[in-house]
Amino acid sequence: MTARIQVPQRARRGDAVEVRIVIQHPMETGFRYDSLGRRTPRNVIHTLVCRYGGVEVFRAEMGAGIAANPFLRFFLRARDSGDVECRWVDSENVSGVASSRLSVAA
Amino acid sequence: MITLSINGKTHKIDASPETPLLWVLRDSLHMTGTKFGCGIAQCGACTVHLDGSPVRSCSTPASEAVGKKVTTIEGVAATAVGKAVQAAWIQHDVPQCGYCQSGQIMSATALLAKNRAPSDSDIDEAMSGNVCRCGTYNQIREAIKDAAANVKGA
Amino acid sequence: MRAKPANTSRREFLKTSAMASGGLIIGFTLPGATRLAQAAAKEAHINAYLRIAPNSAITVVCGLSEMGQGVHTAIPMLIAEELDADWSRVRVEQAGVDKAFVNPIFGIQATGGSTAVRGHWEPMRKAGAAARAMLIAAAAQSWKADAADCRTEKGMVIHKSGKKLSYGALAEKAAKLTPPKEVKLKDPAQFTLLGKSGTKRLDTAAKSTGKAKYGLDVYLPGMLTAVIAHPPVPGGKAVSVNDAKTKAVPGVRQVVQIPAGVAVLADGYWAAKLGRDALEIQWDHGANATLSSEGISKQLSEGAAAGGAVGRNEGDFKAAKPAKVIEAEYEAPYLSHSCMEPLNCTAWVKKDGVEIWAGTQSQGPAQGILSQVAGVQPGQVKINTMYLGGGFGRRFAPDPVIGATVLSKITGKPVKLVYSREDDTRGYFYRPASVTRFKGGLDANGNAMLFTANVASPSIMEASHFMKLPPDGVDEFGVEGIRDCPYDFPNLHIEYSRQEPGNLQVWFWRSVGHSQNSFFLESFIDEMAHAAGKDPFEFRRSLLGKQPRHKGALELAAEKAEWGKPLPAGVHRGIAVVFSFGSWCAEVAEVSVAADGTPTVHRVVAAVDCGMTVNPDIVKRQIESAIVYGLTAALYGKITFKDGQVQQSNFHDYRMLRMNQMPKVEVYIVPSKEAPGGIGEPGTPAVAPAVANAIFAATGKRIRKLPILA
Amino acid sequence: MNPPPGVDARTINTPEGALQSILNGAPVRKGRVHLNLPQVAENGHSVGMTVRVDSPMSEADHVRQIDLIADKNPIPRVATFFLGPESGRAEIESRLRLNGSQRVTAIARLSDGSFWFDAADVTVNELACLDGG
Repeated sequence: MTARIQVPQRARRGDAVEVRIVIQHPMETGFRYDSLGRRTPRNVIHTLVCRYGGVEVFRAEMGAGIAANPFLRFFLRARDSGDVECRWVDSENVSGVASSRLSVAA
Repeated sequence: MITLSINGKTHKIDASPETPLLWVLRDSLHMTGTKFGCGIAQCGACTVHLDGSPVRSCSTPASEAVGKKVTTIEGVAATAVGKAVQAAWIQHDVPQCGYCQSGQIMSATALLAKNRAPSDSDIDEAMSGNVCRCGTYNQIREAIKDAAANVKGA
Repeated sequence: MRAKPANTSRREFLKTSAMASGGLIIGFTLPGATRLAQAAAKEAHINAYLRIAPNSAITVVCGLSEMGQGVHTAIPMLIAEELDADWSRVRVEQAGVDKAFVNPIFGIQATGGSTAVRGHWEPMRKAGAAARAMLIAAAAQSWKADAADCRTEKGMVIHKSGKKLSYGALAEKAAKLTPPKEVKLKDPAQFTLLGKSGTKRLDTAAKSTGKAKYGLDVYLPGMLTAVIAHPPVPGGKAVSVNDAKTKAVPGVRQVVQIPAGVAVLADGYWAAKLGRDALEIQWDHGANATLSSEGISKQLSEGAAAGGAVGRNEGDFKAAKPAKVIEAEYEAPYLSHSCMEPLNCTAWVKKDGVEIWAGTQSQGPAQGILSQVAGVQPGQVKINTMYLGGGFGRRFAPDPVIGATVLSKITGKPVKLVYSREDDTRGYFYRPASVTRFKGGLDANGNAMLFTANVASPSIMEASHFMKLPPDGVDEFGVEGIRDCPYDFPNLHIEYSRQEPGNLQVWFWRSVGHSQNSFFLESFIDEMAHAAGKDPFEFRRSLLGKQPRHKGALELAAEKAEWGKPLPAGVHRGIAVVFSFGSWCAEVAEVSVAADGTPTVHRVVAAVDCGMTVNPDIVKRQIESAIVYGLTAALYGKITFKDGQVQQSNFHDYRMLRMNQMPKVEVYIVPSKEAPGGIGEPGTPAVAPAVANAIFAATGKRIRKLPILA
Repeated sequence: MNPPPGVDARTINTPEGALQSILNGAPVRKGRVHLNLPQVAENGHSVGMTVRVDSPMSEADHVRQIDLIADKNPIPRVATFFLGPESGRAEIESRLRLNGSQRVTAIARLSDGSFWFDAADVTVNELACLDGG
């Protein structure tokens, strides 16, 4: 799964830092049928967890009500320099990861 | 080609003689009042009369009806008994989904034609071949008794 | 497709949401305009639900499916009451699929879950009241009088001077008026139709004369009839097909392989069936080739032993130290719905759209699915809802509708897909099998102090494809009837273990999870009562202190059945009470057991609290119907597997209750001013435990596995 | 979740069921939450959504959870976001799939256990094909 994560490279301690992530994924609803009447099984990224310096700072539980190629923008508070890492998993247990380094100045 | 007399009318039908009477009525003549339920004479939804006797048309070859009078739900009201049974069904609001009721009415009419004062066990015997998934059996029983009283009174 | 925004205010959404038990009414818009333009031009469209002809005949357009539950009578009654219509002039017409007919509880046009009256109680009355206000306004205009001086009665607007105009005479003028924004509904004390008995069903005459048209009764020019050879083992596939003999059958036109199986298309059903019988197919049975009922039972039992996600926890079940412990494991099998009318659908895929004719409970979802299958816009899917020869949840499933559409698309002709009775019985979408392990605890004085239940069953939510397991991992349908256990236990703990033997397609079956769970719970409560040395009725009563409506229904049933009074020799009573679909239903069964163990159910006395009633006659018939449905399953119902194949096929081995086994049924309605509850399903769950408890009273033998006549 | 006796458990897939499973009987007040959605969306496949909660996001006072409910979607509970003081700011943007014109409600659960909500009505001109179930 291709994904793009955007985090500022630098921040000052205490700043609220914006994280943007887009993941290529159909977020298949499970409500679609093909021309032979076969249902396309539901396959959605149901969980995305963001860790910063190894500590969970944000979690999203999602379903088919989130549009295909899910996009999320959220914040985290800068503490120390470290990796901002998003991991996600879909209904077929396929997981993905995207991360970006954040350097924090005092 | 077979020739059948149905509800007093003669029909020439292009069907093989072994085709069940049910499918001749439905698919060839589009007389849809007679219903398909099981195909093996277990539910009674397809009941029609051959010379006044109830038969399961799903398991009766069309050839067996040749030379006999076929009566279906569409023609059952031609007799006083059939009319009384139908009227009682309406009076008692018997049907729910209604799918089995053509067959129920045909079995009930055949019963009352022979027996104007059926006992509960007569009714059980005549009607236990007709399945109703909505469970209208008690209303059917009441309607039969009512129809019996009305036919006698007439 | 354009849709109007919901007009419910924020406050209303949260307010209605808070009163969860009554059912939600969200986003109801009373459409002023209507799209039912194809209807008779002379008739005035008052709103989407109502037309009035110049001769005052009133046609109510109903978007809900009539499957015997009486909705084509109840919905018109709701409108007629507020309209002050002359009931003898009211007719009903089935609507197509349209936004105006979205089920307020489901948010989509569909019939099921005993939602019809619960969801439409207010919207339909408002539609009737709005129409009445418009007719009064039209009369006032004609007379140049004050609307406040006009009243209505039996299809007439009457001025205080005595002048009268019939609704028919006013309809055209009224239809041009703007519908009122606010309407005042009648106080229930003023009702003349609702809650009163004697209003006849509108579909009786058609159904007593063979004129009612069901899905199977559709015949189109050039139509082919299709019968499908389904894989004998679920998940199996045809690896080779020899159709030489099939094609030699006179009347057979085409043999087509589709995902559902191998379809034979012919001029009529009989040729199609003979053609299918002549197919030589080699099947790859796939992963389920060894599936057996023994294995399924084992898997479920182990699941129940292991436990799973916590569904409810009160007090401390681990710390509780009862003086006496009762443990039991209960089991229920898969069940087929077995509607009287075998499943079917007629479809015609044309260049510019799809038209289908079917007895379906789910027009809305079907429209969505078929638009995808046929590659057209949802608005190009026309659904003609026929009478349903039984529904019971089965006609909520899309399989016949999809099959017919795919076959019409392939052949380019109208196709009627027909399931034989055997196909119908073996067509899956079963009520899931289920095992529950109970533990009950009594203190030294025989007071109930502990109750735990571990439920193991497949998930209907996941199988439905339009729901999913909630985050807590507990399937709502898997545990309903047990998780909402009404009895006052200081320590209570309920777990759910999802088990999917064979990944079989399971589905909603009349009363859904209650159909087995209420049997389990209400039988086990009886076991606890017995262990406590208490009367089963009194034991329940003592634990229902916080549940007045359970208690009310229970007490009424006991009173009417003369609980405690002696019965003829050999006849014994059993009792059960269940809340489901917004209604409370208690039943007392009187049963005798022959020397060979065969039970005879002589009488069932039911008491139902379904809030305010629309048509009490239909309520009573529905409860009786539900009792027969539940009793049939309790006595005989089971779908079993051997070598992956369903062993039952038709009514000789999937047995039905018949006239000679029909008990007397008495139904009593608890008088109520509360909001209406459901009525199609709530009578089903209590009968199995009431009968099983009576068998225990008669024989001392506890029935822990259904069916009773295994 | 403990549905009290007398409550029809099947409501979980309805907006009220979703709401109940979030609130579990607790009161909810309008305010503090700001939900932004377009009033009109050309289609329901991808509708931009921003939710923001007035909160210092401190250890003592922060947002723990934000739930989104779309009352006409087949599964109304669209998403649940978990956050905390380490989030710095209680603001989330995403894109929703909406099955027709409807109300979307955002409910925030704060660290003091209180619930706050905002709601927005969206007119969707073309449905996302969700209603196949």
